[in-house]
Amino acid sequence: MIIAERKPMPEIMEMISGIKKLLILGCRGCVAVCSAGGDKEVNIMVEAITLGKKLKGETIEIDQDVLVRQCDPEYLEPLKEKVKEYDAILSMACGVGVNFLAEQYPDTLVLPALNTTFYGANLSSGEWKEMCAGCGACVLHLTGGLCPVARCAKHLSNGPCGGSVNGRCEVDPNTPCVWQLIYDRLKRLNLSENMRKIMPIRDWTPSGEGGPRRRVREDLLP
Amino acid sequence: MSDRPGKVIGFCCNYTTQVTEEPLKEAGILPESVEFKRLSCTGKLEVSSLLAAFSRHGADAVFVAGCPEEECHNFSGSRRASKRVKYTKQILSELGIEPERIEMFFVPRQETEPVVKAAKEMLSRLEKLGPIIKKDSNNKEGNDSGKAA
Amino acid sequence: MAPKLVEAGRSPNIEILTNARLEALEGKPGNFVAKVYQEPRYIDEDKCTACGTCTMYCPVPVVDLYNERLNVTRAPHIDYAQAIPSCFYIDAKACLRVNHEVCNLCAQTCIAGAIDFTQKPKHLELEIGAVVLSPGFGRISHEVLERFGYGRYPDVLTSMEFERLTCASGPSEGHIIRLSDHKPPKKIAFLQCIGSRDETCGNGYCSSVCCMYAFKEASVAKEHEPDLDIALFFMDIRTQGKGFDLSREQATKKYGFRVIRARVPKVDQVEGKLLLTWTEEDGTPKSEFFDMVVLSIGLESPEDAKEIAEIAGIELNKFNFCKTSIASPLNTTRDGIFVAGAFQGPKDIPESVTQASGVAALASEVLGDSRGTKTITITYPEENQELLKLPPRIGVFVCHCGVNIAGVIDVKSVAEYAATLPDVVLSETTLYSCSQDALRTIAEKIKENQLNRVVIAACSPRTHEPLFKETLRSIGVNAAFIEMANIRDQCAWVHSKEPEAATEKAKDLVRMAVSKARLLEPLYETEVDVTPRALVIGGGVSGMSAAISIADQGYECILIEKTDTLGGIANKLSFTLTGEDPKKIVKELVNRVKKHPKITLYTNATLKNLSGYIGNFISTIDHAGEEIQVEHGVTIIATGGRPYEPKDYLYGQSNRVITQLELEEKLKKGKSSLKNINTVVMIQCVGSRGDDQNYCSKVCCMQAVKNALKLKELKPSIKIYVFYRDMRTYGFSEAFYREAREKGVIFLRYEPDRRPEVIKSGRGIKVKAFDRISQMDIEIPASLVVLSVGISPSEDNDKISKIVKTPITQDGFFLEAHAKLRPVEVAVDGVFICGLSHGPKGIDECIAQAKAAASKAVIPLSKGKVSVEPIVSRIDKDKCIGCGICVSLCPYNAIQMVKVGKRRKAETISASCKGCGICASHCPVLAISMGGFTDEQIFSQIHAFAESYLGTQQKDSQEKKQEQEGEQENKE
Amino acid sequence: MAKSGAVLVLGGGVCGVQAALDLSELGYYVYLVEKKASIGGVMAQLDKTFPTNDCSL
Repeated sequence: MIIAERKPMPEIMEMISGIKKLLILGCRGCVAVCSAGGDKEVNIMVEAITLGKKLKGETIEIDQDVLVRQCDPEYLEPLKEKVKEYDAILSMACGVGVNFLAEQYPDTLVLPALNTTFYGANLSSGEWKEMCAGCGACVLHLTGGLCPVARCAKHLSNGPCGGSVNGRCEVDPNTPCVWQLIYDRLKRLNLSENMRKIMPIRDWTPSGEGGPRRRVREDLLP
Repeated sequence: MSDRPGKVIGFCCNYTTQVTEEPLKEAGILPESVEFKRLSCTGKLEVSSLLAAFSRHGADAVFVAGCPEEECHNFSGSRRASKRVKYTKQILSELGIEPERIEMFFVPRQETEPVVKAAKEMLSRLEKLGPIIKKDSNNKEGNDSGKAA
Repeated sequence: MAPKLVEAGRSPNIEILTNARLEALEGKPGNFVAKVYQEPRYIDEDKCTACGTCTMYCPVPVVDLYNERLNVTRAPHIDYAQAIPSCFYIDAKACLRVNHEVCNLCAQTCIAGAIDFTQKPKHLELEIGAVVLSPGFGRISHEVLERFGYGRYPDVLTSMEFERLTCASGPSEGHIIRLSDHKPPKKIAFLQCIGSRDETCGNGYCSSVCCMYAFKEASVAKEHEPDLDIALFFMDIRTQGKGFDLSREQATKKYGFRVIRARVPKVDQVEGKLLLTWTEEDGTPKSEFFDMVVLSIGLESPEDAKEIAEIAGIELNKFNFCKTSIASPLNTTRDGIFVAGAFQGPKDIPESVTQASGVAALASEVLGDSRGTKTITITYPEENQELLKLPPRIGVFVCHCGVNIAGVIDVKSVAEYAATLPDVVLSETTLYSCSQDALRTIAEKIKENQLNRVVIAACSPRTHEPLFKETLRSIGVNAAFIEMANIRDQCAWVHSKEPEAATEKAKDLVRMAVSKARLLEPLYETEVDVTPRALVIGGGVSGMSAAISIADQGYECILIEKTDTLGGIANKLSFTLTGEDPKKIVKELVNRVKKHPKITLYTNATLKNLSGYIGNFISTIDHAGEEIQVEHGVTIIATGGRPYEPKDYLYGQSNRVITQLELEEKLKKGKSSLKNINTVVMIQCVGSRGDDQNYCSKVCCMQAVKNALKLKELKPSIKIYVFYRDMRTYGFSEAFYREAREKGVIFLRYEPDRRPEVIKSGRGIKVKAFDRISQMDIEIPASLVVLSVGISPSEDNDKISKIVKTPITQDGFFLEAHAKLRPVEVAVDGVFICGLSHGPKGIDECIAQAKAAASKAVIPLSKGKVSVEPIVSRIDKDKCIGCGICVSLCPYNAIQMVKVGKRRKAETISASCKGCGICASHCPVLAISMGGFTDEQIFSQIHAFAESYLGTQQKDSQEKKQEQEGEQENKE
Repeated sequence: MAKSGAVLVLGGGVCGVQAALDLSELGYYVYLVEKKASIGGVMAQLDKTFPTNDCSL
């Protein structure tokens, strides 16, 4: 799931200064689950902006809506005409949503309300953790399912760096060293041998280093 | 306008107090500018409702009165409410509003006196803070700075 | 009640053991041995004069429990001035001498030498034949009261505390004040059901008395402070007793009470002001400040209920009250041990008094033969003939009645004034002239001063004169030598705002009494033999129960029933709420009646005529067309009642509309009777509470709950709606009301101005009503509409009232002699009432009342003689011209014509005469005079009254002249 | 064994007092056992009585 978080209010207020009519658009996808851009957060944003504007003695007309997903054309289609009425859309989706809106509504200013951060898992209500970097070359079969790319500060492929102390990461001691975790897990699974396998030098092309990625499946195309 | 300390909205849980404010106002215990809103549980409170009290309902200060943390009728309702109050404080700060304008009070159940005390505490905070929208001149300033930015 | 207490205190056959408790009870009915432990009073009852000096000198303050801890007294004290025994006692827990052997101040100051620290606890072993348990009730625990702010907020009071506050002799001398600031409150709220109808404190029953006393306390408060704003908070208003609804409505109207239908969950205080918040019927919240909150506390089982049960070997019910049954409401689970009053279940004073008389009958049934074996007969000294020869020597005693009189009237100046009146040789004030010590003092003063006329300026002769007469008799003075001036009820109470004028009026009243006293003549009681047989009219449950009791107590009883079957209205019942079988109850009674050798039963029999008087009645009975004459000493009216016949709600027009009794009949057949019946709507108060009959029928709520539960038992899926005004499931029936709600019966309240309507709808019917909670009109298609019809008085009551010459109320039920204290007696001596003839009530209450009537009826039978009050009419046969006017006017059949020589002359039947004086006022030749109220006595009072206007100079000559005239008239 | 002509009444409130009076009138000797120092019970503490507002004592 994509994890995102609300931008600080001053940044948002800054973005929308001068905007008279605003559509705040939420998304019921990942950002709803990570409580950054669902219905509830849209409501909060509406009130926060109204209050912020009131404080400045300005007025703003705000409409709000929440789409099932902002990353699918079928959900954006119905709004196509309506969005023209607005000076701007404040998207509360992840960056994908913002991009996609911008592409779909060429004449409308689209602003991001969130900072999109990572692919993560819900640890509990209100706590998320990065688990995948979307590198395009999965090695999880070798590492007991724990990703050294996403979860090692240095993206190391062949064991921990010299800074791993007592199973903690050198970069952030609050984070466990993923290589320690991988070691413990392989041992438990009687796969310690895996540690001995030397991983080849990583090809970073699929990770986006080769430019924006695109995937097509012929069998599915219309 | 400038004389009034400002409006206080209190969100009270059903179990905290079912009091209606008319007799309190009639008895001169609370000024007209205090308003109670009753909820089935403060756990029901949304951050957006707390913000709306300021943005739409003209509150200059807001308080939430819920059951003592360990005695909440719905176990964790008032604890949730206090977290939401904290988050609201953060948003207020981000918007440049004094976070003291909103507060959570844990009060013994079914007692009105502590709720009245909470309202009075907010009123006394307003004595210092003044209304949330400063006088006209300030408004203009705000406007100008907005434009300038 | 004071006269009863004094009577008990004076009775040689009642041994009052105070500070005592029962420790063991062994043996069997007829021969129990009770071990009683009695703690010492440390003050000798025979010596104490109740002067109060000991209290003044004692250094140890103790809270005054009699005044609900609202003030303090000292270790030696008396609970209240009129307390019986009228002897102080020492609170052993507080006394320094008792606990630490120091002090002794009180003993040194007691002039009478009554204080005796050598007293030791006593272990008594009493041989008794039966036991009556009447330990009363306990108090709702502090913990429950605390929920309502009691103990935390000073202006939250219990109803008992409020009672003491309103009492003139209470801690605030009758001023209603807030305990917080000692200022009078302006707004008072009464909260009902505190500790009652509350499962959370284990009291899932209704206390049955709080609704009444709340209205009473509110009324008293308004009398004290007319500007008070009073709100009363009720769930249901349960004033179901006889005449109670009417009184409540009148009080509500007169005093403008705000009656609010809500249960206030708690009392709150904000900045020293009491705040109540409640939810209105339509769900809206409301808050209001009050200056004072009175908690109407319920009745709980006695604190020592379990201990009593263990010692007495009896069982308790689930609420720790005594376990009884509908058929035997006064029997415990152990033979020979009976129960009465609140321990049997929460109840009010009239019902407690009724049950008290009832248990006396039960004990008497068991002990019959041994009657009179242990009692002592009082003998009065010979009357002092010397006193009669002396000219009038009048003693005047002016009573303070605590502050009741002295708070308004300057009693000292009244006494001083009385001393100046002719023939007055002694004039004094007394604090409470009705207290035992005061009576003793008065007796001594009479002897010392050779008084032969006594004037008591105090309260009403109606309640207190017998006491003073008794005092005179006990020292050999004719009981007629007393005159009372009612300076309390007729003066201090009604002129409380004008003390000076009231004092003057009191002087007038005393002068009038003195002037009459000078003319008092001795009167002599006569005794009449009693025919040892009773007549019971009505063969229902009440009549049969009364007859059996009288017969079991050893006296003959004639039972007449107008129909051919015994059982009356109870024959129509198929179930009871508690699961007992009413048919079985009736059957057992019928069997006992039929088998009892001392009962003569006449069915198809009605009373045609009744003559005679207590001890000597002669009745004419129409027995299946044949007239029989019977002689009997007492009469019990048990004419029963009948179901009200509904005129409305499509009754009679649709076979889907029936009454509760008809439903019961139907349900007897079991589940099959409910085929196609899926929705039942019950409507309460059909013909009751101002509909057609202006009273509450008391049983219909229970009946509805009973039948609803039966319906649910037979067919759980059935939907039941009950439209009610107040659910009056008082006492333990409350638990069944709760059960009905838990089982899904829906209770909807209606106001009389928006009654539910039954309308035809196609082939069926539906009920249209306004739902007060949703504030919407609703329609319920009903398979069956069941009308809870009230109880109507028997159609015979009117006729019997005329034959027996005892009044019925405007509702058509027989009027008791005193609603509280004489609930089974009527205006005519020797006639008693019970059951539905007295008013609507349940079977158990009917049985208890029947026993009470039997008890009262057996008293004259067992004594064999009745003594007749001498205040009766006397006919001067020389003057009588035999016109017969008096005979036709006498309301009590107390005058008969006799032949004297050749002439017809009127003659009073003293035993029947009530001393009303109607005959005397109509006699064309002034041949009739009233004992104690002769014309000359009355005229002298009138003239004495006029004196205050004529001036004192003229009075003597006027009076003398008048007296002479009077005498002349008499001579003529 | 002959039955005793005495009755024990436990509790001296209005109910117990009335029972005692009636029993004594019926010809039985009564022991009225009261745990407090005086009889009268709660009724003696009342000021007035419903519905007539008569003096309770």
